[in-house]
Amino acid sequence: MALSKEQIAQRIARELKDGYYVNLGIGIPTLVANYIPEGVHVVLQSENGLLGMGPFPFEGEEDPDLINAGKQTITTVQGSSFFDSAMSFGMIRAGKVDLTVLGAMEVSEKGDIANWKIPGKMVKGMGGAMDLVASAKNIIVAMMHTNPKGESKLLPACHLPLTGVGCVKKVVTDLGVLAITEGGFKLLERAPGVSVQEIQSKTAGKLIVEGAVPEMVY
Amino acid sequence: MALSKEQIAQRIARELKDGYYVNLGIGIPTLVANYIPEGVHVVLQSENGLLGMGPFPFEGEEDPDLINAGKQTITTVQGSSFFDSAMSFGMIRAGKVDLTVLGAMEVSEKGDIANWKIPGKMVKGMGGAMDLVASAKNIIVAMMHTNPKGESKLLPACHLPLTGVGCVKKVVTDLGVLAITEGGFKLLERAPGVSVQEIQSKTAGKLIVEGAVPEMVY
Amino acid sequence: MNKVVNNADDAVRDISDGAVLMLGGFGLCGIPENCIQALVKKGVKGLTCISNNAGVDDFGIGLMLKSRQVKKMISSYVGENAEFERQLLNGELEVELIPQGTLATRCMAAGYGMPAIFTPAGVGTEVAQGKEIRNFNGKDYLMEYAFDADFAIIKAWKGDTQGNLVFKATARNFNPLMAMAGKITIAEVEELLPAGALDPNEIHTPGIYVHRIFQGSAYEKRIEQLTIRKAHQ
Amino acid sequence: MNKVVNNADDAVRDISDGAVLMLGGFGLCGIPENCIQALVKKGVKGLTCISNNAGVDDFGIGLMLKSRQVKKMISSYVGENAEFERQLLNGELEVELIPQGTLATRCMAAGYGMPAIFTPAGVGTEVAQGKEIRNFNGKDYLMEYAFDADFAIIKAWKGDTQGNLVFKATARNFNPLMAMAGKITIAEVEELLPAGALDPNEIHTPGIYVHRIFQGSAYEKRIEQLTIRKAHQ
Repeated sequence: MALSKEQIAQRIARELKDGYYVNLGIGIPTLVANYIPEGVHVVLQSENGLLGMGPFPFEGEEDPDLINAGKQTITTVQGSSFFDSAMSFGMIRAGKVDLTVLGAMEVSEKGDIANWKIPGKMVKGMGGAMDLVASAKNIIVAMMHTNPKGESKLLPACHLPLTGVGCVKKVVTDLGVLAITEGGFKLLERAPGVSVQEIQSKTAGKLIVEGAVPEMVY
Repeated sequence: MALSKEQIAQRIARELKDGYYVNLGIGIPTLVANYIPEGVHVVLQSENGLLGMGPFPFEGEEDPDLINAGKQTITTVQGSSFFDSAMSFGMIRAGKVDLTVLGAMEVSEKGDIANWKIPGKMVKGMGGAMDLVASAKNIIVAMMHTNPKGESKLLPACHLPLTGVGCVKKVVTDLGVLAITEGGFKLLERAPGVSVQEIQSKTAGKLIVEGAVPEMVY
Repeated sequence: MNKVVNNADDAVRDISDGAVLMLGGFGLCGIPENCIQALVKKGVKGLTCISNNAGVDDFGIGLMLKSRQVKKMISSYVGENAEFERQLLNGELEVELIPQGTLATRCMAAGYGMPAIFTPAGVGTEVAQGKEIRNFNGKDYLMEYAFDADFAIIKAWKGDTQGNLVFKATARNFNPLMAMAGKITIAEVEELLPAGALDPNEIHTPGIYVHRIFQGSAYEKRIEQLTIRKAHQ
Repeated sequence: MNKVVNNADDAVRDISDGAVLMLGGFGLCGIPENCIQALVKKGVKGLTCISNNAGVDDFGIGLMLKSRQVKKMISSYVGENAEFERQLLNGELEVELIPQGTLATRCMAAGYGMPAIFTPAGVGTEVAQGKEIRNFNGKDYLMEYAFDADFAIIKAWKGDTQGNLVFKATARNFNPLMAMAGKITIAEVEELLPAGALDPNEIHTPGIYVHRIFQGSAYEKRIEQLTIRKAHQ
């Protein structure tokens, strides 16, 4: 069975290592914070100027001066710090953030990503996405394997305007976990009960399957 | 009579305008702070990271964490702020400092300045001088008109390695006040009792004398 | 050295048609509410606004859009604004979208007297079109220019009469960067204090960058996305 | 996320011969006294030291010079040091003198992931030799590269177990810039606090930049130029 969005987030959370500084994008990536493994301590960066982002506030405790990059009210954890947007993107650019998780409309087998613009539709802007993908050392994309029309979002090359080139390291979809390798998407894990064949049929880009592909355990 | 160092500083202090942010170099320029005219409020910048430098501390009140760019113990005035060296030179580079006063070994009639290196002698370094002269909007040089050998320090072109090019706006020496103009050093004022002739004889660069040159009043 | 002006009207008095403005804030967080209202009241037109976002329909820069005062927006994200969309699709408004880190760093560059900076953001994308690309240590970077704004209009938490500023939490965002970058910088603060009241170690924006300051009033501080958790979650 | 190490010896344990170090401080103000002593004790050689100054004969980096551990100094001002002069004149020491603002900004550039910056400092002087000159808006600038240092060794006033730092007065100077710039950043602090003890609004260096932190001891904090005024002046 294909993973739920929560399960995608849960799977990505297993990529977190103790001591990581992590930037989580809007959507599924935000949910990753709910599944940080026991014993793993990570610090969440919000690119509007915060290290040490905590959970959403309890009702009545929200502070309009304290939001995340998705403009949601948030809290801080102990040891947090605030800074301006230049320092925030400075630390991103300098590779100080260990892991970036973000959503995408399309990912290519070369690791290109498109997630900001659909020609003919109103463009809202790239926000910080282009900075993040251009600089992060380790980028994981969280997305559905196919779009609402059932078309693959894992492509030989992106059709949509690019956000970044050759930057994605791994893709976690509702169907599986795939690494971007020199030869294309290498299938690392399947969602429980999802066959390699199904993944193959929904992956337009080059898929590499080596040996038996393990099933995720939830 | 030629001016004393104190008098040179006193004369330069008359150039200060209310609201100015001012950087004073080591030596005679430092003395300028003692002669800030009544009713004129300026803020002194120290390029090691302070706006709002105050006088030297009273004995026993010195703080090793609070020094000026000459490494002297200092104090702060109300409204002061500390910042790092990048911001300090950032504000200098962005032209936020209204006036910079510094010493020199040589000044050319084109406004070039040499004040950091004598070939054959141990070089101590340029410190912040090159940054200051390259960026400051208004640079006044405070120096003796001649060197200890009696040679003019106001030259057609500097002999010593340059600190900056075409940057000096005004020179105040023990003999007079001179503006750098397109044609050369324009004599604006004479020290009390010092003749135009004497200044002419001690100025190797092109000297411009227009009409009667007023004598400074002390 | 007293930089205090009476109010927002006084602070924006000489902003005229066609001016290039920087406006601090991220979404509706840390925006100069009082000055925006004064600009709407003043009715100045043809403005170019450099601001990370464009407000919402009835607040923030959205108010200036509604009264058709903005000719061009330079932002990283302009969603959440129907009037913006309408004007853009009708060709009544120009928009230049640039990566958020590039926006921040171009402000900083202006404040630090650096005419241009290098960033990898946008390499290989349409953002790179027409820009100089340069390779350092095997990686491509775009050369991006410092902004050149007539006025920076920002909001701080506390300030003093000499223009020193302190920001609160994520309301800091672009505010200190724009403060450094404006030819004239106008700061509105929630609390205006006498010089000497702020600890010099804790000042985020030294007063040298600020030309006018006033204590704002009636801050709404609207929340764009109120998100809470249940007590028993 | 606990970055605390026991002491200076532990903090500098893996600094080996030939390493490139950044050392914070301005003169003797805000220097990492404990780490310098540990480096002298460790006897590591052939170091390149990026630091605004070179200490004095018997303190600061001067101690490392005396024990012949420094191959090259990259500084803006190296006066006040007879041993330095002796080694330099004998050709035992290399020195690269660069303008102070360039030094600071090259540190910042490294911390901000910017491979190069532009500054007018040094245009038309020998500092410009061999460097790319570029004209922006009628003014010439030198292109200067970000530093690439193996370790940044800095001193802060207060710090917490997650590496967040606060500096005091002008002891801030190059410290926060170098903190951002080192591949490995080691911070010694006068007072080490638990995470959460520092106000997040008042942190100068966020912990993300700091890899190791410890509470230093026996700070001498020597004054280089004690200058006082008379009570009746």
